[in-house]
Formats: sequence, C-alpha cells, structure tokens
Amino acid sequence: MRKRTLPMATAVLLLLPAVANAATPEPTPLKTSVAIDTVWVILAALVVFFMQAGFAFLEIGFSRTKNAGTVVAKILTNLSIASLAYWAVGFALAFGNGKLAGHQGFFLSNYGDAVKTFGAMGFSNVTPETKFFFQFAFCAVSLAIVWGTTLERIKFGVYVAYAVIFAAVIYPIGSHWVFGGGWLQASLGMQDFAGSTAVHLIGATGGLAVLLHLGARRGKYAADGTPRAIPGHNMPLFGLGIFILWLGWFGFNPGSTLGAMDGRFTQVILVTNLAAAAGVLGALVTSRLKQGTLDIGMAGNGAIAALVAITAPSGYIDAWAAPIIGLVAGLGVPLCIYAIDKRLDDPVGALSAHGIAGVWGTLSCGLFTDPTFAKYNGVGDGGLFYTGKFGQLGVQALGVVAVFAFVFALSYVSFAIIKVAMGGSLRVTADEEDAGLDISEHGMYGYPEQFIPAPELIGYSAPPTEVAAELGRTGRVPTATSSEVPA
Amino acid sequence: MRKRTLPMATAVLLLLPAVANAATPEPTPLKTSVAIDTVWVILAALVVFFMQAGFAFLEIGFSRTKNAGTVVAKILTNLSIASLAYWAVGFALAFGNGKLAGHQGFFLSNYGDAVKTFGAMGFSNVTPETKFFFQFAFCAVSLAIVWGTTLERIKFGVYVAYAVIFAAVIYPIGSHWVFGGGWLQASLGMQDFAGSTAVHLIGATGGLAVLLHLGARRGKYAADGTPRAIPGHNMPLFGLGIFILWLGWFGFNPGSTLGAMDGRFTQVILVTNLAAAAGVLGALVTSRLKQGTLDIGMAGNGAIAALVAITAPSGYIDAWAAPIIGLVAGLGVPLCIYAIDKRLDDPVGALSAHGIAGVWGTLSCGLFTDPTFAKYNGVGDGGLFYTGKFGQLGVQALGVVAVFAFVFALSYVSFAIIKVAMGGSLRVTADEEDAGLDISEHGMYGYPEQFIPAPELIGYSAPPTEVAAELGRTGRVPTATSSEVPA
Amino acid sequence: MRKRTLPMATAVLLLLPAVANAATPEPTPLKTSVAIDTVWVILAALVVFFMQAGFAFLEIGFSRTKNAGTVVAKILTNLSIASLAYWAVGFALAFGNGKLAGHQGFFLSNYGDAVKTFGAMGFSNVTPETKFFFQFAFCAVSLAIVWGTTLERIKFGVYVAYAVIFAAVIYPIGSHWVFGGGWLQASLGMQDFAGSTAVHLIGATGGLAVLLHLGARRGKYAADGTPRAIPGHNMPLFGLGIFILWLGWFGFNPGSTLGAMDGRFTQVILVTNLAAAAGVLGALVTSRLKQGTLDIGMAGNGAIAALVAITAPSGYIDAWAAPIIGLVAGLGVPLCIYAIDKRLDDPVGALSAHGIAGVWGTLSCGLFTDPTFAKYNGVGDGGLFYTGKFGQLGVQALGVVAVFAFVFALSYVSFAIIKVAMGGSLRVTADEEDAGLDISEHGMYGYPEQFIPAPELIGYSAPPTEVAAELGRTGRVPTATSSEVPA
Amino acid sequence: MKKIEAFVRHESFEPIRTDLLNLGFPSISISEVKGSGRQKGITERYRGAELTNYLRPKLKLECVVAEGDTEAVVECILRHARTGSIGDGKVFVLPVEQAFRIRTGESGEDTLQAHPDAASAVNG
Amino acid sequence: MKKIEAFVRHESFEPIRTDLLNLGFPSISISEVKGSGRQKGITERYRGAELTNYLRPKLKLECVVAEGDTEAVVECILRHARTGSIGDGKVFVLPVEQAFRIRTGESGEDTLQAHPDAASAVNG
Amino acid sequence: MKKIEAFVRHESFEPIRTDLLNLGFPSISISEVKGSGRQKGITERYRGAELTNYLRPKLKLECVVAEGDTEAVVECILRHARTGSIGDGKVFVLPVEQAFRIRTGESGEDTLQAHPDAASAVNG
Ligand SMILES: Nc1ncnc2c1ncn2[C@@H]1O[C@H](COP(=O)(O)OP(=O)(O)O)[C@@H](O)[C@H]1O
Ligand SMILES: Nc1ncnc2c1ncn2[C@@H]1O[C@H](COP(=O)(O)OP(=O)(O)O)[C@@H](O)[C@H]1O
Ligand SMILES: Nc1ncnc2c1ncn2[C@@H]1O[C@H](COP(=O)(O)OP(=O)(O)O)[C@@H](O)[C@H]1O
Repeated sequence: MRKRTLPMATAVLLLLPAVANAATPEPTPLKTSVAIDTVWVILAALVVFFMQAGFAFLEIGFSRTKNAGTVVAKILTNLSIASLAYWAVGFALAFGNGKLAGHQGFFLSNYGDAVKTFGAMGFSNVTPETKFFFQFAFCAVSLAIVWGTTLERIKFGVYVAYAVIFAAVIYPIGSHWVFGGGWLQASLGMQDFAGSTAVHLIGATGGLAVLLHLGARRGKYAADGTPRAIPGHNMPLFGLGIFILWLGWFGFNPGSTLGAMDGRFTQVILVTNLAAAAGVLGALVTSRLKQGTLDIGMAGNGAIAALVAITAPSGYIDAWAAPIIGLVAGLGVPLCIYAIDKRLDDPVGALSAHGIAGVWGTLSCGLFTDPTFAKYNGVGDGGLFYTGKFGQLGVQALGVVAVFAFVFALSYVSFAIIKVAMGGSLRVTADEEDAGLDISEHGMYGYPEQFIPAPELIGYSAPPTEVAAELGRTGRVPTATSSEVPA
Repeated sequence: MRKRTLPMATAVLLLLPAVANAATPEPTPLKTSVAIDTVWVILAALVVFFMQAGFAFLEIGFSRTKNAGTVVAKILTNLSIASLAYWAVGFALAFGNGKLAGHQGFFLSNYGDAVKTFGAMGFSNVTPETKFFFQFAFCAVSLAIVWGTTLERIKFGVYVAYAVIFAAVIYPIGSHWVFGGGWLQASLGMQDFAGSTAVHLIGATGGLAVLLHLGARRGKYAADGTPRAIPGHNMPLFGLGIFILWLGWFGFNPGSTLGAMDGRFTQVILVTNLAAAAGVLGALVTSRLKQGTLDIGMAGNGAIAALVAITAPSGYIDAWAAPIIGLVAGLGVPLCIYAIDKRLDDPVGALSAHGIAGVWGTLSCGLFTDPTFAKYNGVGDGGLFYTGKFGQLGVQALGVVAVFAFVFALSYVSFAIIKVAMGGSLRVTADEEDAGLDISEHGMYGYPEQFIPAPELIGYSAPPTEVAAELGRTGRVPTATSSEVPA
Repeated sequence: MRKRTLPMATAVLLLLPAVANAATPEPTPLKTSVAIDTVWVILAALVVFFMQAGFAFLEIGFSRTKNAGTVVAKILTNLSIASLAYWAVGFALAFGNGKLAGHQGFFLSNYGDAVKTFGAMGFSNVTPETKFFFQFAFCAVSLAIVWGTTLERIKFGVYVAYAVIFAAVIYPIGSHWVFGGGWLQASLGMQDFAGSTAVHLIGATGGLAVLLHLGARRGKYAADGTPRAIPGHNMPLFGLGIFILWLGWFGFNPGSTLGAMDGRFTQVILVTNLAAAAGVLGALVTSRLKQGTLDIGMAGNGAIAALVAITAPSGYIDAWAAPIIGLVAGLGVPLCIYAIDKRLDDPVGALSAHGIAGVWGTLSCGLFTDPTFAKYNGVGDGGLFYTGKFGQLGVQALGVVAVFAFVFALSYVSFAIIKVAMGGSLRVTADEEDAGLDISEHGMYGYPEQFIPAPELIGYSAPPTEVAAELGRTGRVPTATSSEVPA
Repeated sequence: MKKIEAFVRHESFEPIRTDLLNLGFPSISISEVKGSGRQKGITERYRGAELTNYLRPKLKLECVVAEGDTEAVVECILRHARTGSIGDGKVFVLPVEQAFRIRTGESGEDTLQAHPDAASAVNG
Repeated sequence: MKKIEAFVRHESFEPIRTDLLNLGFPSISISEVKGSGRQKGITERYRGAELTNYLRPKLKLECVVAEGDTEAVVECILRHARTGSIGDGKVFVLPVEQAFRIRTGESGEDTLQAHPDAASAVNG
Repeated sequence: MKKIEAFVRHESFEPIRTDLLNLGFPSISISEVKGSGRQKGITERYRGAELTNYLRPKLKLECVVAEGDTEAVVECILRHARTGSIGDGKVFVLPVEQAFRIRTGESGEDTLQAHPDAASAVNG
C-alpha cells in the first residue's frame, strides 16, 4: 500500500511545488504589541469580509424578484475565485516589492522576511497571513463593486472569467501603484489611505468597462431614450446591505492602519462615521429637492458614496473635515445617478457611489489632508486648505487618471476577449432576460412560490397517487386528508 | 488662485471654529494595556452599532408590507442625525463633568485631559474617540427604541425634528444623571451598569410621549375598543433583528466595562446570555398559557426584555441571579404587552420590552447586586438578597422615577411643539396611512412587485415601442421575442 | 418587611445552592498576554454565536413560505435551552477532567483552578467564562445542525425535549471524547482541531436519528419512490445564512486556538478561507455537470461542506492542502445530496454537508496533517502524505466510528422515548403539515399577508364600524376616507 | 340562475360579506383584480425616473344565485360598496345555465341554497 | 359554446388537469380565489389579539368548451374534485357566444379544438 | 351588453390598454391567471430533483361593453395580442344581462359609457 500512496502524495506535492515545498516553521509567540495589532487587523478583516454580504443584499434589493437568487451565487463564486486567485498570484503582484508590480510571495509562500518583501506594509508587524487576509478582503470588495452595473442581464460565465483576471492581475497591479508601494505612492506621494481609488474606483472602472459592452436592461429606455424606472424588489434587504456595508467600513478604513498600538484607528472610525452620516442626510436633501420624495435607495447610496469618499482621506484628515467630505458626496450622488441614468443603465448606482465618489474622495485629500498626518503616514503633503498649495491635489488627480486609464483599458480589452470567447455576447438571450436569471441560469427561481402556480407545487396538492411511497426505514408517510383546517 | 482659495478655506474653518482650531497632536503609541482595552471596546462598539440593523429588522418584521421600506430610511436618518448631534453637542452634555449636565468636549475637541474631563469614564484609559464612539452607539440605540411605538403612521419629519433634540439634549442629560457622573450616580449611588434606565427606559419613555400624541393605527381598535390584530409581515426578518440585537448585547453590556484588562467583561457576557435564554423560555411559557400558541414575536420580545433587564445588573450580579432576572422579564413581557395593547397601540411592544423591562432591570440591582461588585464598581451597595436592606432598592426606584419624569416631560413638550410646527398633526393623512408610508413618504413601495400590477412593470411587458433606444456606446439592446420559455 | 424578604432570599439561594454559595472573588487584572488571548477568543465566540442566525436563514431559505417563521422560534428556543443546559451540566461533562465524561464545574462554579479542572483547555489562560462561552457556542452550533433534517413537519415539543438531552448529555460526552480530554483525544491521539467530528458529525448524527423516526415530508416521494423537488422559498435569505456561517467559521476554527499570542489563528483563518472557496467552486462544477445548472443552494452547501471538512484539519495542515480538502468536499457534497435524497428527505442537506463532510474532514487529518503541527498541538502524528504511514488515518477512522455509534445510539433511543411521550408521533398531523407549521404551531403565519385575504386584514378594509374607538389619552383616530390615492 | 360579478373597493367587502351572510348567501368567491376606469393613474418615483400606474387594485366578487335572489344580492352590494367617489366600481349580472355542488354531485338551483346552519357549520 | 367555471380545492387540480388532457381538453386557465361558503372561519392569534378569517383559498378553473363537450368536462371535474367534505366547491356552466384564437384570428367552436399534438407541442 | 374575456400575454396589455382608452373604453379589469393550452411545460431543477410546470402565466382581461362595441374591442385585443406563436391565447364573448354603476346606482348600458374626460378625471 505504501508504495501506491507515496507517489500519490508526491504527485499532489508536485502540483503545488512552490507552496508545498515551503518548510513549515514551528510557530513562535508574537511580541505583545504585534499580537494586539494582529487581533485588531483580523477583527477589521472580518467585518470587511462580511461586506460581501453587504454587497449581495444591496444588489438583491435593487434587483427584480426574478433576478434575486443569482446574486447569491455570483457573490459566492466571485469571493471564491478571489480567495484562490489573490492567494496564488494577486497578493504577490500587489505587495511584493516593485514599482510597476510586485513579484514575490506567490501562494503566500517563500517570501522570506515578510516585513521586507511586502515593503509597503512594512510599518506593521502583524503576521503575513493577517496582511494577506486583510488585503484579500479588499480585493474581494473591489471585485464585488464591478458587477453592480451588470445586474439582471449578464451571463454567469462572464463573472468567472473576469474574476480570475481581476483578482490575479488588474486589481493587484492597480492597487499596487496606489498603496502597494508602486510608483504613484512611492514616487509621487499619492494619498489613498484605504482605497477610494485603489479599491472603489478600480471596481467601478471595471463596472464601466463591462457596462459599455453589455448595454441596458431590456425596457430600461423608451424609444425616445427616456430612462424608465425599474424598481428593485426589496428595500428591506437593500437596507440590510447598507447596514452591513456601513459596519464593514469600520474595518475597511481603520483596519488600514494595520495596527492598533498607536490608537489612530479609533480616530479613523470617528471620521468614517461622521462622513457616512453627512452622506445620508445630503442624499436625502437632494432626493427631496429633485425627486420630491425621500428616496430610500438614495439614502443608502448617500451613505455608501460618503463612505467611499472618506476612504482615501480617513487617515489624513481632522474630524471637522469628515462631515464636509461626506456631505458633498451625499448631496452629489443622486445628481450623478440621475445624470448617468440618462444614458447608462447602472441599476445600483455603482458608477456614482463608488466611481465618482471615489474620485471625489481621492481628490479631497488634496484639499483636506492635515500635514501632521501626511508626515505621520509618510506619504505626500498637506492639502490646499492647510498649505494653500495645489501640489497634493495635482498628485491626487494624476493618480486618479492613471489608475482609471490602466484599469479601464485592461478591463475593456478583457471583456472584449471574453465576449468573443462566449460567442459574441456577454448577455443572456432576451428570453432568458425576460424569464429572469434565477430560472435561466440556475434552474430554479430564487423565490419559487412567487412564480410557480400553487397547485403545481408540492404541499399544495397531494402526491400524484393516493399512497405515497414507503421510504427506507423512515416509516410510513402519513396519509393525506381532505380537511383544510389547521390545528 | 491661491488668493481665492485661502479665504475659502478660512470660511470653512470659521464655520467650525472650535473644531478646526484644535491642534492636531502627533499620534503616540498607547500603553499595551490601553491598546488591549481599546481593541475590546471598539469591538464592543461595533456590535452595538450594528444593533441599528437589529432594530430595523425587528421593526420591519412587525410592520405591514406597505410600511417596511420606510424603516430603512428612518433608521439611516436617525443614525445619521445621532452621529452628528451627539458629536457636536450630546457627548459633551453627557460626559463632560457636571452634576446636572456636562459642558466640555463639544465636537469632541478642546477637552484637555480626556480622563479628567470625561470623569465618569475616567477609570478607563481607552482613547477619547473610543469612549465617544461607544457612547454614541448607545445614544443611537436609545433613539431607535423611541420609534417602535410609532410605526406605520408617523410623518417622517417628526423623526428628524425629535432626533436632533433627543441626541443633542434629552438623552445626553438623562444618561448623564445615570452613568455620566450626574447626581443619580454620583450623589445617590444609583446602579445601572449598561443602561436599563439610561438607554432603554429613556428610549421607551420618548416612545410613550410620542404615542400619546399620535394615537393608534387606523383600524387597530374596534368600535367597542377591542384591540384587533395587525400582524407584521415578516417573521424571518423579525428574527434577523432579534439575532442581531442579541449579538449586540454582547457589546452593550460587557463593553460597558470600557476595558478588558480585568477580565470582568467575560463574566458580563455569561450573565447576559443566561438572562436572554431564560427570557425566551419565559415568554414562550406565558404565550403558550395565555394565547395557546408559541407566539414567535413573543419569543423575540422575551429575549429583548430579558436583555434589557439584565443590562443594569450585568456588572453587579453573580451568574446565578441572571436566569432569574431574565425569566421574570420573559414571563412578564407578554402580560405587559397584552395589557398595554388594550389601550395603547405599540406595534413592537417597545413600552413593555424596553420600558417596563428596563424598570425591572434597574430595580433588580436593588435585589441582586453582589456587594463585592458594588464595591469593585464603586457605585452603591449590595442588594436586598445579600444585605437584607432596602436602601439600594429605594435608590434604584428613585432613579427610575427621576429619569422617567425628566424624559417624559421634555419629550411630551417637544412633540407638542413639533406637532404645531408640522401643521397640527404628527400623523400622515388617513389616505397616506392606508396607502402605506413607503409609497406616500418615499414615492415607491418597499416591495414594488407586490403592489404594482405586473403588466405595468418593466420586464413583464415590452418597452412601449417596438425598437428600444440605442444607447450611447452601449450597443443595441437585444430585440424582444415573443417566446416565453426560459433557457 | 425585612423578616419577610430574608426568607425569600434564602429560598432563592437554596434553589441554586451550588451556584449561589460560590464566593464572589474580587476581580484582578489579567496578564497582558491573557487579556489579548481573551479578547481574541471572545471575538471568535461572538461570530460563532452569530452562526445561530446563519443556521436560521439557511433553514428559512430552504423552507416553504408556510414554514419559515417557525425556524426563528426554534432557533431561539434551542439556543436558550443550550445556554442554560450547557451552563448547568454540559460544560462540566465536556471539559471537567475524566476519560469518559467530565464531572467538575457544574453551573460554571466551584471548579477551583480552571486551568487544571478543564485540563483539555489548560494550554490557554483565557478566563473560565471565556472558555465556557466559546464552548457553549459550539454546543449551540451542534444542536442547530441536528434539526436541518426535520424541517416542515416536526412537532415543536420535540425540539425542547431533545435539546435538553443533547446540550446536557449527548454533545458534552461526545465532544469530551474528541476534544475535551476524553479517551479518543488523550489515549489515541485523534485529531479534530475545531470539531468536524465533535461538532458537525455529532449534530448530523442526531439529525439522522430523528429523521429515521420522522419520515419524509408529505409529497416528497412519488408513488414509485422518485424524489420530488420541494423548493425552498427564499434563496436570498438562504444566502444570508451562508454568508453569516462563512464568517462564523472565522471564529470557529481559528478561535479553537483559544489564544492569539502565537499568531497561529491567522494561519487557521487563511486555511479556512481557501477551503471554503474551493468548496463553492467544486459544488458548482458538480451541479453544472450533473444537474445542468448552477444550483444556488448547492453553491452554499459546497461552502458549508468545505468549511465543515476543514474544521478538523485547520490547525494541523499547511495552506496548500486546504483547497484540496475543500475541493473534494465541494465536488462531493452534491453527489451525496443526490444519493441521500433518493431515500431520505433531508431538506437542507445536513447529512451530507455536516455528516459526510465531517467524516471526510476528520479523515483528511490522517492524510494531510503536517507533523510539525501535530507536535505543536501535542496530538497525534503526521498524515499519510507526510509520513507515508496509515496510523493517524486509522485513529481518525476509529474516532469517527466511535462518536457516530455513541451519538446515534443515544439519540435514536432518546427520540424513541420522546415519540412515546408525545403520543406516538414526532410529526404534526397531516392537516397541520399542509397548513404549515407557522399557523399550526404558532397561531399566525410567518408572512401573514401572503396567506390572509387582503380584505380580511386591517388596513385593507375599514374598521368594522364607522367611528373607531377613542382611545385613552391618545386622541381621536383619524376617520377613514374613501379616496384611494396616496400622497 | 344568475352570476353576479362585482368589482368593488376592498374596504366594502367586510360589510357586504356580513350582510350577505345574514341574508342567507354565505357562498361567494373573491379575487384580486386590477382595474382601470375613470380613475387617474398614480406616479411613482424611483431613483429619479418615473413609473405611472393606471391600474388600481379592486376586489372582484363572484356569486351565483337563483334567479329570484338576484335583486337582493345586487342591492346589498350596491348599498355597501357605494362611497360616491369615482372608483366605486360596477356590478354585472350574467346568465348561468347549470350549477353543480361538487361534494354531492347534485345540480340545479338547489345547490345554491344556503345550508341551514351555514354560519356555524363544521370546518371543511 | 359553454364556459365552465369551477371552484375547487387546490389538491384536485393536478388530477383534473391530467385527465382533461387525456380527454383532449388541454386548454384551461386557473386563478387563485378566496371563497366563503359553508365552511367555518379559522382564528389566528397574534400578540394576544385575534383575527378571524372566513375566506379560504380555492382554485378557480375556467374552461370554454364546445356545447357537446360540456358534460364530459363537468363530469371529469366533479369526479376528481369530490372529497365528500364541506368545502369541495361548485361548478357552473355559462353560455358563450363567441370565441377567437388570437394567434390565428380564427373564431368559432373550432378554436376550442385541441391541437392534435397538444401534449408535446413546442414551447410557446 | 357583452362581456369580453381575453387570455393574453402580459406584454400585450400596455398597447391594448392604450388603444382601448383611445377608442373610448377606459374601463377594464385584469387579473393574473395561469393557463395551460398547447404550450409545453417547463422543467425546473432543484437539488437534483425536478419539477415540471405545465401552467404558464397569462393575463385575463375582462371588459363589459355595449352590444355594438363588442366587435371594436375584440378586434383591438386581437390586433395587439397576436405574436403568431403558440400561447397567444383566446378571446371569449359572453352575454351580460344587467350592469350597475355602484357610485350612482344607475343601471343599463349607459353605465358602460366612458366619462367624457375619462383619461384625466380626478383620482378616485
Ligand atoms: N366595463 C367594465 N368592464 C370591466 N371592469 C370594469 C368596467 N367598468 C368598471 N370596471 C371595474 O370597476 C373599477 C372602477 O370603475 P370606475 O369606472 O373607475 O368607477 P366608476 O364606476 O365610479 O366610474 C375599475 O377599476 C374596473 O376594475
Ligand atoms: N354560489 C356561489 N358563488 C360563488 N362561489 C361559490 C358559490 N358556492 C360556492 N362557491 C365557492 O366554492 C367554495 C366551496 O363552497 P362550500 O359551499 O363551502 O362547499 P360545499 O359546496 O361543499 O357546501 C367556496 O369557498 C366558494 O369559493
Ligand atoms: N378553452 C379555453 N378555456 C380557457 N382558457 C383558455 C382556453 N384556451 C386557451 N386558454 C388560455 O389561453 C392561453 C393560451 O392558449 P394556447 O392554447 O396555448 O394558445 P393558442 O391559442 O395559441 O393555441 C392558455 O394558457 C389559457 O390560459
């Protein structure tokens, strides 16, 4: 037996050589401060991880009943692909040292001294697995953002294909430039504390690229081009998404300190919350003035836009600036959504809430960054309102343009290739779209009883024959009665 | 350019002078024990923050389909107002030193030595932002509790107006008395570890005040005054609320230690859980005996009532007392709900589960407080069952009465003024109430497909003209076909 | 008065003598490393606790509309019983020293030196309450797993009766053998880091035992024995369950380190996530090949199966093995579900995802355990692929068989007794089953508006008489109008 | 025999049902319909776009009665369903040629007779 | 031509549908109705208050057939829908004056003919 | 008076409604039905087991009109509902003996007249 199993083991090991050959180090106790930092960052990573549920429910809420179930499958699939691809390739490209892209730490192995190899995170001593897991959660967030524009009409296969490219290449390189030690951060001093550009704008840019290939949902635009309302089916579940995302941002921004020992993370939490609050109120004001009603979805979008905007400056600003940054994002996001809706069908407002708000947030560093924090973080200078100089603002703008151009170009081409590979269209057929993605891609409705006539469902009609089968040892199934009165 | 921007910056700074003029201190490493305490309290604060989602879903579950979406908008709005108002004003009133109200630390700035300024929390060294954020989360909980009595008929504007008053003034002063270093705590030794009175009773008292102005939902009472059942639309989402709230209490009570270094917080968790468990079972027993069925909502109310009750004593009692306190709350809450329902329309049972249970919890300190913990916490004495003396019970009762009277008076007047300001009624019109708040306040149903006839929704009918608009660069929208068969 | 109350207090104390007589120790500061470990384990325990919501929504999603509400009541009830029973009895049996069962620490009191008394957790210095709470959360998970097989037809009383036995006796003894210091762990060196066997297989075995007594849902099998599809009503809520459970596993596995100071827990997180990701993809591949569609429920089951499988090895393996273990679980779980569905009606796939995957996970230690970690954990040896020896695999298999046999026997008999006690059947009547458990067990539908004709609900029709009652001080209820137009 | 089909407001159902029961007509069927008539549409707003609905929810009442009872039933419906505002609905009377009681297989007008103890019959 | 309207229990639909298909009547329409008849109401309890429902869910079957087929179809429904308990429902027959097949625009009794390969026709 | 009952595809409703309004027939009622006709069933898959549905969603249109208007209305429905594929549905015409406008209590064919300003009447 041994003869047969050893080669088997060898075969397995050969398949994953770089990984499996890594010597297993005996674990050693951490320094106290490192342990504290690690616990904090893991806590932060967990709430960021849970943002996947947030995005799922935001999208579910904004989808029609017939397309709600597919979102669950999509998020699970994307998350899974990101888990593996970012581990195998992405993290090394994103954080292994290098100006254009990193190149060490594939499969999170053979990286030698983690503090040096992942130099951009060298200021923190948390365990390499912690750094990886936290950054993986960011990658998964960015990927989730991509698909907001594509609801209710995209082929499931497109998710799979692009997710691999995105998590292994596009996001890693883009984020490397901004906060992985790449040229924008290291050479220019671009400030993006937790990823207004590196995570949110990158995701939204991918979303724009796919949308241009994909087109609008059937019926979204009248013959004269007027956009029509396609209301999402479930505002409570949408709200669940918002609550989870808001919570998640308390990991997203303050976790980006990668440590707890300096107490900075608590100030980042404060700042994050003030911005979000102002964002909600701003969006409600605009919605009231422009639509005449307090649009529930807009309130949520206002929170998200403000949270996206505060992401970049959250580690650079004083508390007073946070409500301003958030308020601008909140007031603006409905206007962006109205404007974009005129020509592009973005069911959840991702282009506005993650894209434009991400740009605003990144630029706002150029206005509001407190020089003390710029120095403390060791990146860039103070903003216009402190220094009276436009320098940092310029750097921020340059960073936005560079990242957008890179991600858009790569994504647009990727989707073009995927399109060809999928037989010329990223979309399901018109019939499938009408029937809904749940039934057409997954073989069953997400809410079966809302679609299947009651008498064709079990439990509303008796089994086809009078005596149901006797099953294994499970005893006789009780016979039906015609009485219809519950206990 | 510089000339124009500097005044702009100045203008902004002038608007927020107290805040913006605060010098930005260079962050310094925390002591190890402080960092640990801080991570714990932030963790606790996050789960308390997430209780907002818990309240949202508890209320959503107990609302009718037509009023489910508005809850999301309401919670987001209240949370946002609390975030800003408690930061600007509330926290200073609540915790800045003072017998009747604090007066330092507006905008969480210029507070000097935080340990001294926020004296009631001086026993903890966690960062001031941590103290603020934890306490803000409490304020938001208290505010959320207020509105449980008002579901399905209140004007949205009422939320906004009262939220400002409540988060800036009423809650801060009320809670200041009880656990912010005010007279009840400092002079009388009232015990309320995490806020049975300071958070839950205050919220429920606001809820009572508004209910007296507001009246019952249309149709709630038959002509002869018999209460009629208006079942909430979604027990699963109600359950989600309960699970989130129960989890939140593991931040609420044990986080009130404001530190982890003495390990006390883990005993508080134990005690909290035992009470909640007994509460569920108690409520099911009563519901079974009185209603004849195992009412799902009552099971949840039992958990909440027990959690509210254990909130005050959680830091003062031994484990054996917890199931007793919880059981009494659980057995009692359905009885209170039945009784109140006879005259007052409280759709979620907030008066019972937060109000009466809050009173019971506060009083229970007078019975069950272990003198060892009273000494350890430095507040009050042991309870009747340990000391044989009624002293502490009397103090507890006095505290309850004082806080109730203060909050009720201020709230009742506030709502009276708001009523006048809103044109004489806190209620939407009868037509709006019949149509539901989602459509009448927010312009769209929370579950559109449940209300809008299918052929009037997009995706169930073709766009009005045969050829849908060609949109930007997004390519031609696929043409419809008449076939109706999914893939 | 004092005379009357003192005896009362005494009576109460007498009722809980062992508990109440425990001296209350004055709390003392923890060592820094202990405090860090404690914060981490509490964080882990909280996300494990929240898995209750995960199981609730997984089951809710897989239930029909008429049986969705009862799940909430069931989980609350089970959780409550587990809270009290595991505290009073279970924990002492599970972790008090002893080969076959522990016998110290009832009511978590009078346990002397916790490190010695709960010897199997002696490697960790976290507070006894922390150990208890973490382990209680595990017990509650195991109990929740039991009921997945019983949806939509079981009497509520069965939950109550078995929950007491399970949480007080069956789970404690079974888990004691595996990771509480019992014979399988201490004498044989069986490896089960976080409970593939001790938690998941035990739960699933209870589920099998009850299923054999209970039988299939009415209509599940056609006359010729063909299984028929009974689709669950809500894939989005099912998805919520999966997200919460996945998150929960980041407490479940890495929390089983019972400490943070060695940083091992972060590697466990990594490993856990890689497995889950591979599991989702594996299940989708199988579902696509076998069903022709990307079954949403299977994607979720794939995640769960992989997480269950990685539970045992998560502290013993290198990262490269994790995706393999997860992939096998994911590929296999749909096949198991298809096969079991032919004869046994397991609506959520618990037998496959917790039972068979639990077996696979336990066995996989025998293949993949890295000898370094076996040594570090002090349990057993390396797996076949490292050592070329079958020894550990044999131990693992023996452990699985022993635990399964013990739990199955005890559970089967328990249910037989419960059956007799409940009048001969664990099932509700056929009429009750047809009407649904919500209405028949709880007196009201979980989604009332989906069942009750609109004109018989309040708010769709006017109150029975023209003038609604005037109520207390709450003012006059607005009169109805016949207009039907919302604001 | 005649079939009475009425399109009415939801609010009017409960009084109609009660009154018909008292008059000895316990047997009716209702269903949800959406109607357009002389009512204006309502406009919803969602994320800046609009959606106009011209259809409003109505209740459709169906009741087959013996020829001689038609007037009483129609009159009862008219009385309770009238608010005087647009949207009150219509009542139509259609001829019915045959009626069968499924439980017994009987046919004819007799099947329309209310059971003497209609209001308190055992569950079925 | 006649229109058959039957109010039946949900459980009876599947056998009726199958049998009608075999008899050559594949074309029927069903809808959900709530009916009150001789059945007692059921009482729900919610947070201490009660709610009584007098209406019970029924299925309404509609089927237009040629005059000569009426009996066969009615008989088929009666056979499968009968349990003998109160609540089994009723079958009514109404006159129909015209029928049109939309797909072709044809009118008359012919439009009611089942397509020869009805059971296996392509999707539509 | 005649009652027109049409079973049509959902997509056809909006053009029919608009056109009927233009023709002066604003008053119609619709409801959701499930129909079986010449269409094949569709098969869903769930956790390995299958479920076949033979019924497909259709819209039922009901419209009572004066005798003389029958043809115009039927023709309008036929025109817009036709796609030429199986599943287009049917239109039936039934006799109506009486009609009442509830709001006013009036009866007769007049109650079917469209209000002059039907399309823009105040909400009701
Ligand atoms: N001729 C008709 N055919 C079918 N349904 C009708 C007809 N007239 C009215 N209805 C139904 O009655 C409802 C109310 O009709 P409407 O014309 O608005 O009221 P009123 O009779 O007060 O003018 C409509 O929404 C529709 O459901
Ligand atoms: N005259 C009628 N008009 C309309 N619907 C009826 C009539 N009689 C019975 N129904 C429908 O049939 C269902 C069952 O009728 P019921 O009288 O309870 O049964 P049974 O015929 O056994 O006495 C009712 O719920 C109702 O939907
Ligand atoms: N004789 C009938 N009685 C009642 N409903 C019918 C009848 N014939 C057709 N229908 C309805 O019309 C729909 C379409 O009918 P079908 O026979 O498939 O179309 P076609 O007329 O194109 O052959 C069916 O689903 C059903 O709802």
